[in-house]
Amino acid sequence: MSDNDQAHIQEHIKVYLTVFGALAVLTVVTVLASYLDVSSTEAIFLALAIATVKASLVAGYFMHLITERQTIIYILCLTFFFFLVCMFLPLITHTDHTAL
Amino acid sequence: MSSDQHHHEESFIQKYIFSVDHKTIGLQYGITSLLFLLFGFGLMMVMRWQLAYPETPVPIVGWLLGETGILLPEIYNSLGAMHGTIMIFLGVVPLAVGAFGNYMVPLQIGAPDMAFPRLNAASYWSYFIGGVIMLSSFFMPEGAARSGWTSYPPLSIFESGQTIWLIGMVFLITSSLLGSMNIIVTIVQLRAPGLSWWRLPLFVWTQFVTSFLLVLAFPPLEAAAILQLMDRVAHTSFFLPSGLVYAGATVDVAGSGSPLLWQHLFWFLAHPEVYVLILPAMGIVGEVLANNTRKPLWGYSSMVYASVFLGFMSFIVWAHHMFLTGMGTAMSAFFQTTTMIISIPSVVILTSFFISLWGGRIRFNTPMLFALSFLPMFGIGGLTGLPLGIGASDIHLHDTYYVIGHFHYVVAPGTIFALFAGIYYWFPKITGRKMSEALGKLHFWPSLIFMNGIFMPMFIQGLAGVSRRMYDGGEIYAHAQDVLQWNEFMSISAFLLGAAQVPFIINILISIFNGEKADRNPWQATTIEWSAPSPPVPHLNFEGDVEVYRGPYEYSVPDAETDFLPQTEK
Amino acid sequence: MQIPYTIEERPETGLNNSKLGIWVFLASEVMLFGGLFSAYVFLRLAAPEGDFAYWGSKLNVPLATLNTLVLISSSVTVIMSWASLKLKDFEKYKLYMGLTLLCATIFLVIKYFEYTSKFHHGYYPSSSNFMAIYFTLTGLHGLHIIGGMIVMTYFWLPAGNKLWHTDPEHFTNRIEIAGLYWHFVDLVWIFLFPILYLL
Amino acid sequence: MLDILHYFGLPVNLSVQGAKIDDVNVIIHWLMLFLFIGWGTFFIVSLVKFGASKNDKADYAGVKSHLSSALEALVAVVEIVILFGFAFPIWAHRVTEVPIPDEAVHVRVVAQQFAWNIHYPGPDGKFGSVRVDLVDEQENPIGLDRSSENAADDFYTVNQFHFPVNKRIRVDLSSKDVIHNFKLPELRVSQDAIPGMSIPVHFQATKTSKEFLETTIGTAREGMGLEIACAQLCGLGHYRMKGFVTIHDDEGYQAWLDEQAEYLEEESGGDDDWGDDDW
Ligand code: HEA
Ligand code: HEA
Ligand code: CUA
Ligand SMILES: [Cu+2]
Repeated sequence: MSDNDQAHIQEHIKVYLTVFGALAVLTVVTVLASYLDVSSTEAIFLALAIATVKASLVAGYFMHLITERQTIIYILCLTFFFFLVCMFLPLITHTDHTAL
Repeated sequence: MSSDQHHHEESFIQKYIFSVDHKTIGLQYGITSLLFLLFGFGLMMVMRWQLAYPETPVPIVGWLLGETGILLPEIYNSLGAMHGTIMIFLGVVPLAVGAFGNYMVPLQIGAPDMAFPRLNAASYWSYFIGGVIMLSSFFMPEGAARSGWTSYPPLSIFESGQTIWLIGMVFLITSSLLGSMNIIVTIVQLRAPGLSWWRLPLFVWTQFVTSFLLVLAFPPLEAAAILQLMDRVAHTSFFLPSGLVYAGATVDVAGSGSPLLWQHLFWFLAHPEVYVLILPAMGIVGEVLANNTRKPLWGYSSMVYASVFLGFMSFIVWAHHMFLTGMGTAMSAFFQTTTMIISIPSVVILTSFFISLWGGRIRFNTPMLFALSFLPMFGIGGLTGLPLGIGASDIHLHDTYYVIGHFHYVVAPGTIFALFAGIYYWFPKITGRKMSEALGKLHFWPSLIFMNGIFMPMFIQGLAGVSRRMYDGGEIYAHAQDVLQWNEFMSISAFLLGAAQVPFIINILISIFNGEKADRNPWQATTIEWSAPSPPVPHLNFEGDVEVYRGPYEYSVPDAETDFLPQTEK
Repeated sequence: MQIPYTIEERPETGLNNSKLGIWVFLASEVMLFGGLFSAYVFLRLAAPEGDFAYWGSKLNVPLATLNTLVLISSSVTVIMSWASLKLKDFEKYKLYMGLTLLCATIFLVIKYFEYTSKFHHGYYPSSSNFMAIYFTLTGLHGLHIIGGMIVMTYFWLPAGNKLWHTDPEHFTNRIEIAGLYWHFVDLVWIFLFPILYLL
Repeated sequence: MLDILHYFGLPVNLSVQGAKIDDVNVIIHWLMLFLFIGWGTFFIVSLVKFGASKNDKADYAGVKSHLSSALEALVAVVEIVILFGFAFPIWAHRVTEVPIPDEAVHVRVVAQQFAWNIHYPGPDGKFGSVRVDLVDEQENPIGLDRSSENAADDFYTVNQFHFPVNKRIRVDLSSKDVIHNFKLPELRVSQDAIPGMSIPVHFQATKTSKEFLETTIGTAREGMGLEIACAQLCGLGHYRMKGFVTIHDDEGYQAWLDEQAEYLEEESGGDDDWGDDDW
């Protein structure tokens, strides 16, 4: 491994620690936000938004997705699409059933 | 590569039982799944006896069913559920993906093995355990599952035997996940030099799409199975609404669950699953067709696109199994439309197969006969899917024998025939010997006739409105009277179909030891597996390095010396 | 037998086999939890008004917050252990891996206290649909933690890390793969935490 | 031309909306037949023409025309026509044009293993309330609360479904235990009965049972009337979960209603304590 690589990893480590800080802060923020007096739709939206940001940080930096190869990105896009389809399933049932 | 010392030292167990060689695992898969197919068929023959001659003692195996030898309604339901489960999850999928996928994919892409050999073995053993669990349920005090292969709650929560079924399913799902991950990685990573995506045989493409279906569609069913297990074991009520009264007593659970949740999660898998059954079959048919027409497959690239599109669409049509659950206009319109859309790629694939025949020099050997008959049989099955996919006509046809007829045409004379074609076609590669043509034809013609004898009358019964899963075949219903006489006809056809498998079994047993010796390329085929010795080198497949120079189906190239140009020859 | 691209990358894809393999596996895990989340949404929509919030309020938010932090920390330590291997610092690797395992254990212990306190108060999966989905989701997540721990313990113990001395690159690779899995488990928790405890 | 399916088992249709359902069904079967014959002919011709014994040199390029794409497009077009012309409107009629109770004869059907309970609102046209805890398999299978408003004149039958011809009928369908399917084959009605849900179905018969029975004379089902079939696996008695359907003319229906009212009078002694155990 060259020195260049070494420096590279050191660089990475700094990023990891920053991300860690951000995650910790966001965790506290979600908890605090849950005590806010907002309507339940807003609360859901807020909590999921924060969770999504946190998840993106983990996926993007810890799992190196932001620099990952195309093959993997494609597979994940496909998966994400089907994930959405799966989440679409309760919604369609509840908006479009003749008796529920 | 130092493999030579390697396999000399292997013990019997390493070599045949806990082998990590994809060929051995493929064979293990193949043998186990064929036995399961035979067993699943056996269950169905018992049921068909009851349908033809309600409440008369079952011959031969009657003693297993209790003193009277009569099949009881609850056992009928068990056998039905297990027939469906075994045929699909323990028979066809393991044969198509586990056996053919495992054995042929690495060979067809010029790889020495699967990407993860040990995971591959784990996949087989997980399947094996799942199979043993499923079989053992027949001997449990509770008996085998009896709520249909679809296991709709609340029935499945109340009926006995379901717990074992769920546990078995978890193993089978795990097995499929491991297997298909492996196939995906193998195809992406281990293609021989020169083998670009557009040079892949159709079979590899279909395996690739199939594996994606398994990887992405099976987990939601696994989730659902876990929830159902919780409902049964921990008395939760994921699938139980409030206010149930079962067998005279109110059901004491928290309630406010929904039976529809299961149906959604189940069909989210089970619809893609049906394409898991058909795509590898189409792949095999493509291989056999190209080889025996001695010309390239017509519209190869559109077939590839169609398969990919088919796989993609199969995730968004699932609710066509649920039209009658009280669906509103928007949802039904959506799913009717997607269902009609998904029929188009099938039409594209089938049409390309037909057109491939035109201008060929067709050899009518046994694999070709099976592959050819796949086409109209799948055609009938696929076409009869259309009235089911239209909500309005499905009102009359839902859950009747029409549905049974529809899907058996695609899975039995469709997929099973394609798998037979694959067995006859690749047998020389696997064993170094050819199967007997005479016995093969003796297997083919009766099978074709009796398959139709069983399933064609089902459309008539279905149009008459006769429900499926009827213990007496509809005998007590007035509206079934006009079509009741078919029951006996269908059952006799089924028994004769059973008899027609005897030449096949004999053929396999005889040919392994005494079949005509085959060299490495007995069919003068082009794809890569035929450049390996028959059988291929253990743990290595090929004797030397493989390099690929052309597309998969270069038959009858103008000005070439032979009528086929193997992919691996310069 | 030599399978190509177990360690080195296939030039076309830039990936080795196990990297691709773990991502395909994670894709299937996404769908597994997708199915369960979908069930959660389904039941929440079907539940009587306020039912989920009512039962949700019975959970212990401070403990869960602590657990979230523990799990996030374990994600960092696991990636640090991989980075240490990249820097050829095996001792650091042992340290960070040990910390990861410690975090995982703390997580499970806290979970154990949470569960027993629920049982103690008479809340079981059968008490309500919320409790049912809570126990199922966290239970399954817990199983994933245990699975990850088994693998990582193996790589931590001498028997598992023998490979480091013969083939460091292969070993680093394995740790990376294990790490990817572990981050995923963390990621699932990041969603479980708000939907179960906070909403 | 349009009744081809009747030669293949399809029973006569006895309902207004059934005619439309049969239309789509027949049209789509013609499409299927057309495709099957078209492709089949091509298939047979290819096999005969290009057998190895007839043709000793295969053609590398094969068919060059792209007629097949046009055919595929044609299939798609026909499917679209069927969807928009028939399937969607029929479905919309089925789920959105459910008659309100006043416009139709309104009954509730509660399925259970293995019987159909049919709950009539009685002369007032309004249903009394039902409660799960009142369910008693022998005496009160639907858990009718006789003390509730509108309940006094309610009556129910087990497996006997009577309704008048040429009137819109609305059935609110539910189930006590597992999923069943309420199927009236000759009326082209089929709907899952799902516990926890109450799903409306509606239809209008065009013939009385008597008229129908006359058409069956000389066939295998002579003398056998109409029935409710269960079309969803619901346990070991699924195959014998059969109800009987009688379609009356107006007078006949009224007479039957009066008869039921009389029974109710006799059985309950005019009291309101039907749900009680001391009955
Ligand atoms: C391999 C399996 C397989 C395949 C490929 C299909 C393919 C299709 N299926 Fe099928 N289906 C099942 C297996 C399969 N199905 C099973 C197992 C069930 C029942 C499950 C249960 O309830 O237990 C079922 C049930 C089922 C239903 C639910 C019915 C009900 O319960 O009410 C529906 C409804 O839409 C449907 C539709 C379709 C459609 C539109 C296709 C389309 O993809 C078909 C497209 C194909 C074509 C359109 C044919 C094209 C061919 C030609 C044009 C050439 C023809 C000419 C000649 C051959 C000469 N299927
Ligand atoms: C892949 C799926 C598959 C296959 C191949 C089959 C094959 C067959 N099926 Fe089945 N069937 C289902 C899936 C399948 N079925 C499902 C899902 C259901 C619904 C269950 C439910 O209601 O829940 C069903 C239901 C079902 C019913 C309806 C039962 C009812 O509703 O009450 C009937 C009735 O006749 C039937 C018949 C048959 C017959 C006669 C065959 C024959 O075609 C069988 C042919 C079999 C062979 C030809 C075996 C070949 C193997 C060998 C010869 C082995 C050789 C061995 C060695 C060499 C070692 N099936
Ligand atoms: Cu009720 Cu089947
Ligand atoms: Cu389907």
